[in-house]
Amino acid sequence: AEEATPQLGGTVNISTMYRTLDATTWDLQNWTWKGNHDNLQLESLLRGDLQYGPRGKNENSFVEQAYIPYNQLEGSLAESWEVKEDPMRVIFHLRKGVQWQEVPGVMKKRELVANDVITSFQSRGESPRAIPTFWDFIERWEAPDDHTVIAYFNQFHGNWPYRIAWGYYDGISPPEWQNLSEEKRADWRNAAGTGPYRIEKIETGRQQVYAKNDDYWDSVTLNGKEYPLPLNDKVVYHIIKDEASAVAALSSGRIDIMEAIRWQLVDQLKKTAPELQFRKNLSTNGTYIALRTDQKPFNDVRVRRALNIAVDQKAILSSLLNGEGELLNYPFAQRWTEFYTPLDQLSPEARELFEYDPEKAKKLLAEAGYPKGFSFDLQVCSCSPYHMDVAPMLQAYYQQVGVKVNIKTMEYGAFRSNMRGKTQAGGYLMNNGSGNPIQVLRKSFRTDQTWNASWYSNEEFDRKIDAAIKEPDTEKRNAMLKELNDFIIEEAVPHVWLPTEMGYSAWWPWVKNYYGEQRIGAVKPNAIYSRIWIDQKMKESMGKAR
Amino acid sequence: MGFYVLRRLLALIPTLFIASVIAFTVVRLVPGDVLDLMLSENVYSSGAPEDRAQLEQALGLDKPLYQQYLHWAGDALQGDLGESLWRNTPVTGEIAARLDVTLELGILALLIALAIGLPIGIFAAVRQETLGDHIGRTFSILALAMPNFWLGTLVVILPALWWGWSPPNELVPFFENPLENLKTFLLPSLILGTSLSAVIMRMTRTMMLEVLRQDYIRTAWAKGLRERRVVLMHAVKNAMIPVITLVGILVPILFGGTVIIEQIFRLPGLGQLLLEAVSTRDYPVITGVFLVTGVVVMLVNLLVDLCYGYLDPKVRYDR
Amino acid sequence: MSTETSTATATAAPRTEPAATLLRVENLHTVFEKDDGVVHAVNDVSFDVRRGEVLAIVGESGSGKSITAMSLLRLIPSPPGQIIGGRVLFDGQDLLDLPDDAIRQLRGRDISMIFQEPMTSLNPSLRIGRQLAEPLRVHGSVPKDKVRERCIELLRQVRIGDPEKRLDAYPHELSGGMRQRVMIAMGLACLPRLIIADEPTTALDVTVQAQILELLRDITRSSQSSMMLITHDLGVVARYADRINVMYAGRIVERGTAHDIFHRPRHPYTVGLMESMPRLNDALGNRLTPIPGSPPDLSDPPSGCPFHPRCRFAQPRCKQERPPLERLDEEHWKACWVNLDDTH
Amino acid sequence: MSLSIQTPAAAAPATPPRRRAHPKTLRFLRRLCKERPLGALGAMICLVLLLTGLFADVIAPEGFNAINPIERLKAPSAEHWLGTDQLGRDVFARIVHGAQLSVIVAFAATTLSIVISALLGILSGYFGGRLDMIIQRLVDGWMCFPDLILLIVAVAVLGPGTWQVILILGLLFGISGSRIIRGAVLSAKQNVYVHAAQSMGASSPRILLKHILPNVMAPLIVLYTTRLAAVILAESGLSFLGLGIPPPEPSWGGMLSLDGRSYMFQAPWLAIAPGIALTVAVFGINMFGDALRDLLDPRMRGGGGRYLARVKRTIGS
Amino acid sequence: MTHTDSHTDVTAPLLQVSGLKVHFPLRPGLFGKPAAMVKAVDGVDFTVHRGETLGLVGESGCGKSTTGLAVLRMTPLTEGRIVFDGEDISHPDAATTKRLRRKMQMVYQDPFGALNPRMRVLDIIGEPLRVHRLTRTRAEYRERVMDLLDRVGLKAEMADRYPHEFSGGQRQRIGIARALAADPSLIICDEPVSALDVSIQAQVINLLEDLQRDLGLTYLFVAHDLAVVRHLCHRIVVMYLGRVVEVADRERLYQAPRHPYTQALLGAIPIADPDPEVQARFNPSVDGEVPSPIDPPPGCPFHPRCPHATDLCRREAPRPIDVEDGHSVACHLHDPSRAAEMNHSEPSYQEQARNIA
Ligand SMILES: Nc1ncnc2c1ncn2[C@@H]1O[C@H](COP(=O)(O)OP(=O)(O)OP(=O)(O)O)[C@@H](O)[C@H]1O
Ligand SMILES: Nc1ncnc2c1ncn2[C@@H]1O[C@H](COP(=O)(O)OP(=O)(O)OP(=O)(O)O)[C@@H](O)[C@H]1O
Ligand SMILES: [Mg+2]
Ligand SMILES: [Mg+2]
Repeated sequence: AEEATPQLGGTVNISTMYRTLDATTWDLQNWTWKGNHDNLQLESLLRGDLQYGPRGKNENSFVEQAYIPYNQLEGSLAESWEVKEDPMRVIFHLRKGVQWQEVPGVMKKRELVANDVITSFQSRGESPRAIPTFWDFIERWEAPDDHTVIAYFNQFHGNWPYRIAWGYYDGISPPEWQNLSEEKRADWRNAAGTGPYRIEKIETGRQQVYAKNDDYWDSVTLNGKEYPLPLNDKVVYHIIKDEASAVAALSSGRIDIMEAIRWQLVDQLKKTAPELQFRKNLSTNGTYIALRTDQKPFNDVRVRRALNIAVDQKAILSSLLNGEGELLNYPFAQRWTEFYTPLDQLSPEARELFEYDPEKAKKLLAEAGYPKGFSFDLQVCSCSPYHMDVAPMLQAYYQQVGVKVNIKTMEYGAFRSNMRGKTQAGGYLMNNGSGNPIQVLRKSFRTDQTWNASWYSNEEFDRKIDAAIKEPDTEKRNAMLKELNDFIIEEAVPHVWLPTEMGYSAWWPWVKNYYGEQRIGAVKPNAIYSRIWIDQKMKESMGKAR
Repeated sequence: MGFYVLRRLLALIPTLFIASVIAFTVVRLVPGDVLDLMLSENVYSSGAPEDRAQLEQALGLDKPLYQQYLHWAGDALQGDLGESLWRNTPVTGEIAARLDVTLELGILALLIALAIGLPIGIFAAVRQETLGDHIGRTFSILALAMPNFWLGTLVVILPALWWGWSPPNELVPFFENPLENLKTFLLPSLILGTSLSAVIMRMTRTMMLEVLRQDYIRTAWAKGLRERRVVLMHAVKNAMIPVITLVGILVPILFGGTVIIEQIFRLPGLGQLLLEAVSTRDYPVITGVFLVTGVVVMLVNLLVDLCYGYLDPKVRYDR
Repeated sequence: MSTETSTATATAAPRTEPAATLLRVENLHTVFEKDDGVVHAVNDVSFDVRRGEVLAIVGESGSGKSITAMSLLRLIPSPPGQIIGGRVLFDGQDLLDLPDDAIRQLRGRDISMIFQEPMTSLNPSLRIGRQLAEPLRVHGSVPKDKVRERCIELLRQVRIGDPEKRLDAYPHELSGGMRQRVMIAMGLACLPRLIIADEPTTALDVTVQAQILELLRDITRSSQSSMMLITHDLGVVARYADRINVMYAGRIVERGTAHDIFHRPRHPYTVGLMESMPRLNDALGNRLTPIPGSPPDLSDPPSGCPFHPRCRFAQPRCKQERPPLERLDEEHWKACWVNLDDTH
Repeated sequence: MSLSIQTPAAAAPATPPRRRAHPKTLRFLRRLCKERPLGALGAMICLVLLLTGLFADVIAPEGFNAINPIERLKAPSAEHWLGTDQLGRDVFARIVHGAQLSVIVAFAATTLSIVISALLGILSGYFGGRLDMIIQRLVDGWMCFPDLILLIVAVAVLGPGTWQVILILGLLFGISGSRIIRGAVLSAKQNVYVHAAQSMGASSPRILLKHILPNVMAPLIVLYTTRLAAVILAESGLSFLGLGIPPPEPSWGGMLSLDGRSYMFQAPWLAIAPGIALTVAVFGINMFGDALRDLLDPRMRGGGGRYLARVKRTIGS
Repeated sequence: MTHTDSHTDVTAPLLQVSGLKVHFPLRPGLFGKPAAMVKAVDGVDFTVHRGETLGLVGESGCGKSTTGLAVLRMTPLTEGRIVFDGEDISHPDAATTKRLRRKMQMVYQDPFGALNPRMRVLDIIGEPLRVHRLTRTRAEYRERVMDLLDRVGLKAEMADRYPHEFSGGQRQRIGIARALAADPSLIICDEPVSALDVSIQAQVINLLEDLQRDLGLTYLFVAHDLAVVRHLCHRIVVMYLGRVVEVADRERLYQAPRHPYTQALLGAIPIADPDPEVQARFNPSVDGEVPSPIDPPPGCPFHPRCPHATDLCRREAPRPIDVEDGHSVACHLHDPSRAAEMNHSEPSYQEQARNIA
């Protein structure tokens, strides 16, 4: 509110949290999550309400990958929505006057109608690369009129808003685009949507340029005055593989916003560019060693416990991470206050796991039949500096309890494709995005899921998670999920939990109307970026305008 | 001459064939299957064998390797290197979009390397075992000993720390604004060129020493020529032949160097494409990059051979 | 090696007919430094070349003939070579004292050199015409526009057919004999006063050798220049030389007119050379009479007379003292303690 | 024996006296110091590197992985000459043990590459014909591909790790080096004494072993030294791309590109120390290799061909 | 095996070469078809009798060495037949080759290149013994080598030295000793003295003569120095551009050379005597350069340089004609059947022959 009058126009140069990655695909039919962050031309039915974030009530930092509390949602393409039972259904009332962008050779400008939404979901569901079962809870879609879309459920699904209204795979594309050949859909020039930007230029490996959509429906009120969005003319994503180069680009002002900075670099940056504004967030990932619970020696929970106890997590946090991190951020993230059980509220057995006690660990190992210890391979991805650093420390800790660790570094592709592959080792040091409560429990611990790197399998757990998902009552469902989370931590112990790192984002003071939000749920940062305006004068006065 | 070129081109066919087989198969030997990777990208997948098979078929990876090769080779002969497994975009297009950056970087680096290496090499040979020679050689070997990425990092980071300067965001095409374009490419190609110059310098020096010992140099002295003329007119041209060969050998090294330099200087070249493709196991892209670099190397070597004709009159084309 | 004795020979140098002397070499001493010692390739050599004569230097391989020649023009590769003493007086100027630029101007203009190896002495990557024109251009002997004309004339002079075309040829397109003729043409280009021909025909066949040497002699004769002919082929020397220097182990051991050397050799080495040579008019079935032993190591030459280990006339004195080059008669000199008469 | 020559060999003093004053190696060292001072410096560096590698455990007995989080990222001091890294490990100790690793990797990979080069080069060069044709076409095809690119793919195939890196670098450099050996073999084959051996019916293995191999030794040695340096550099390049030798093994390349770059601002010494070590080692090996080439190559003997001939007079002026 | 009874017949020639052709491909073409052929040896016939020295002379590049190598079976034949000791060795099998490698030995021109600088003299000379396993014990081996050293006039203590410690003449002796080691019956000497000084050359020539006398060796002596050849060889084959132009025993060849090329060769030898009347005999009668064996002229190979050349010579290559017993010439001038076509009345060879004598 205290902001000066916005200056419209200008370019926002961003190094996003995915700064090293190009868009994997422009064809959302391919179902890769990475495409989403880049598709600023796409919108979905709902989105998070930024007013709950730092610019308003400050209840949500809006850095989460796939989690928005239900009450913090607002309409996007749908102006409003209703959840009805008998039959179970959700009714979306589409916003009127939303226009599809004109894309030469693909489509003319026209209004978005209900059928567009339905075909978007249907064709995506029919793609050969579609994820089986993802939309199985939907029985059918219906469009009673041009501005109403009804999704009939055959069964309640606790994660429905994420799955159909604001998640990774819910960007609404026009039928004209859907009907293109695969090859044409892959071409960014043909990308079409309703979003605040259209794609102007893609130079893979260097930058993605998004230009303002003049017909965008949304607006923002600043200082009591309403401005059509977006406030800027262009958003440029810079693809920078090398960290040093990215930091250099930021400190020279060639980049206005850098969304992911390792804490190690912050001190120097503060010195070099004292005007930079920083925001610190706990990473949205959990860090842990997935232990193969299906194999010896880790099929014995005592061994898994011993391996937790043998590591001084607090020491790692205070030394290696210089205090820049938190213990226990997985499966549930600390930010999910309504789900998260803090350490001190967990059972003593669980709390014990976070207390360093090598003697106890040795005892446990001996009990499990490994008095002389054993050796195991630990697969580590060379892509993560934190992991590369922590691995030797873990090795040292385990040596003290007689367990020998062979560190196997792997390059990203080999590491990732090895997860649950034939050669996956006993220990697999990984980061895993926590997503949202339902998702994290399912993907990491339900039997046979790809991301269940510890090969954890427990029939009762499977049953309970399935039941929780189907539970329509929010209170009940939340309680069930919370219980499952605590069970995993206290009893299952499929992982060695490790501290989660802090991350920073930084921006120059001339970046206005921006508060360090990174994503509104499952990426889709267009609402954030379109609200930014650049104080050109300030930039000039700081000598960074070029 | 035309016939000679044609003959040389024909002679490239077996090499090309072997290169393409290597490019095609080596890549596919990489463990960390693209299917696993694709499936693992998706937190919802369950890794069921049917899903895997379906994806395998969708990507055309279910046929025997030799069939895949034949299919690919057939397309490749028509200039179609297939489509990226992830992006579905034509590999030819992806490479075309990146080739110019790498080529420009490479050519500039090579020019710089020659501009540094040749004079120093010649000088060091002519003044063998003098202070100048020692300094020249020390410099060149130091340049060789310094890892590229380290020098590159310093060059990127220090100006940013000291003067708040970093390489520009925009990559202006050369033909739009040569000056701006060169500004972007100057530093990276300088770093790359410096380390190459060391090799060129050493080769030049060695060859010059060899040539300076030849009888015809003695003849030139005996005619009463000035040192400048003896060196430049009589020695250099003869010393250049192996140096030119070296350029052919340097091209692959140059390509390797660009991988790292492109990364540090944010240049979207083939190296970056390759690294990314390797980490995502995008076989057609890897194969394509491989093949293109291979062909470029072969063509450069052909060019080198043609240069012989100019430098060495004994090489005749017409036979 | 000791250099004190050199003064003795220097004073003994001929003082007659100074006007006729074009080049006088006094006590020239050239060494090569190698890792296992110093090679005295040319050791205290003195001689002179008169105007209009053909002076031959003969001696076995490695006796220092080429190094002597190259020392005159200061073309010794350095390192490892070094001229460590002596004077080379050309028209009264000491070439070894001249500034670099002055000696450079002399090379090719006043003194030209034709080298041993026709195959390698021409620059393989430059056209014949260019190389031939070079001495003309650098020394400005001919106006620029006349250079080509003069080159053609030179080639014609050395009897290369179709000279206009040959100017554009590269050396590898010519046969060895032609290349050697180009070398000669190059040597003659600036009408030098002294031509040093260092084994100009060793690489060639007798038939071609004959062509070239005849040519060379005719040309020097007609242009009244002097020639230093270096060879170890006694047949060649006999035919072309006026006077002969016989070298052994970096020293001149005998000097005389062609007749003196061939018919009245006074040094045992010269005698040995003559005897060991198979001749076309020898009686068939005779054994040859070789010089026993092998040439000395120049980095560690024998004491006294360098030839004494192989000399069948060697006396005790030869082992200790090195004989100076002494005059026997007007033109005949020898460095030997032993007196050989005609019949030896 | 009824040879009627006056035993020319009796003229013993005339034959070059045998010089056995110094053994060959000593003479060589003297030449190295005198003629190639920089090469001697390089040899010194190589020696230091080798000794450091051999006695790493003596020089830095605490080992390369003595983790001490309390002492992390300490600047160089009397206690930690080169400071400590992010895990509190002594950088000096890691450099010393890194030398060991570098020495192992460099020597192993280079040895492997030389064996491959020699094998391919000799097979191809000596036997020639169709075998040569086939090998050369394969080498051609192989050499089309930039080293680093092959490395990246190869490491992806085998995964990073000390032995993998050795294997890959060895193979890679081995194949391209075979050209040089082949060239040397081809020229050694030209030697008349090889012909002589063939004409007296010597078997191929004998000829290869007795006549060809010794000739190829000089280029092999030179190749060896230059490849040593190249291997060390290549490993660092791989490390930069995250494909090098995995932690906690302290490879210089890894220290430089991982720890060094990660903590570039906080602890610049983490990058400076291995950077200098790497540069100096590569520099030294190269210098030594250069000098070796000059000294071993008979054509290089006897200095340059500068016909500048400035007269240096010691007498007579 | 084609062993005939002739190998016991000492009067039969030791070596018979007929129609020998050796062509080398010049730069192989793309599809294995050579772009051009170097006709190094293009039809050569001669015989070598036991115990004699046959000289092979001619200009550089005329195919002398190649002929030697072909006889030694070190280079494949393009055409022709070689019979050695009564056995056809044109296409020898492995066993025959092995035997040949003992029976024929070679002495090389370059005394510096022919000895492996990294081997001791003992091992150099002993190599044939090793290869053919001719000695059983180390002592026997050493003794054999000492014998050989002695035979070529070197001292026993030299056995442990390396070649670089020897002078050119001594090295040539080592080379000869090596050739003798396996007890051969034919030694091919490829210009064994051309690289040596006159003073050393004489030593080696004497040695070769002595060895022949003592051991009954047969030499095929390749050289270009006609004076040396005259001294050493019993019979002489003159080659030009891959062909034999004249064969005669030495008296006749030097007294009365018939072929214009032989005459030119003899006339161009510089005579080591400055006396004007001796020098008057010097008569280099030909001009021009030797043509290339890649593209030999049609007809008689010598016709472009021959002062007597006629149209016939340009058209048709002459066949060897026996002008006297054991003296044959390949020249139309001497072919009575072609006399009509040669319009030269009087060949000048007689006059020249007189000059030289
Ligand atoms: N670059 C050099 N380094 C060392 N020694 C050399 C060098 N050049 C010549 N010599 C030595 O100098 C001596 C004389 O050599 P020079 O070339 O003058 O002999 P030459 O009489 O011309 O012999 P040839 O008839 O073989 O040409 C030789 O013993 C040789 O070893
Ligand atoms: N291996 C080969 N490949 C191609 N050409 C060859 C080969 N060997 C010899 N020649 C050519 O064959 C011709 C005859 O060669 P050869 O060595 O037999 O001559 P030569 O009479 O011995 O000569 P020289 O007197 O120079 O030794 C030459 O033109 C030579 O270039
Ligand atoms: Mg000489
Ligand atoms: Mg020969």
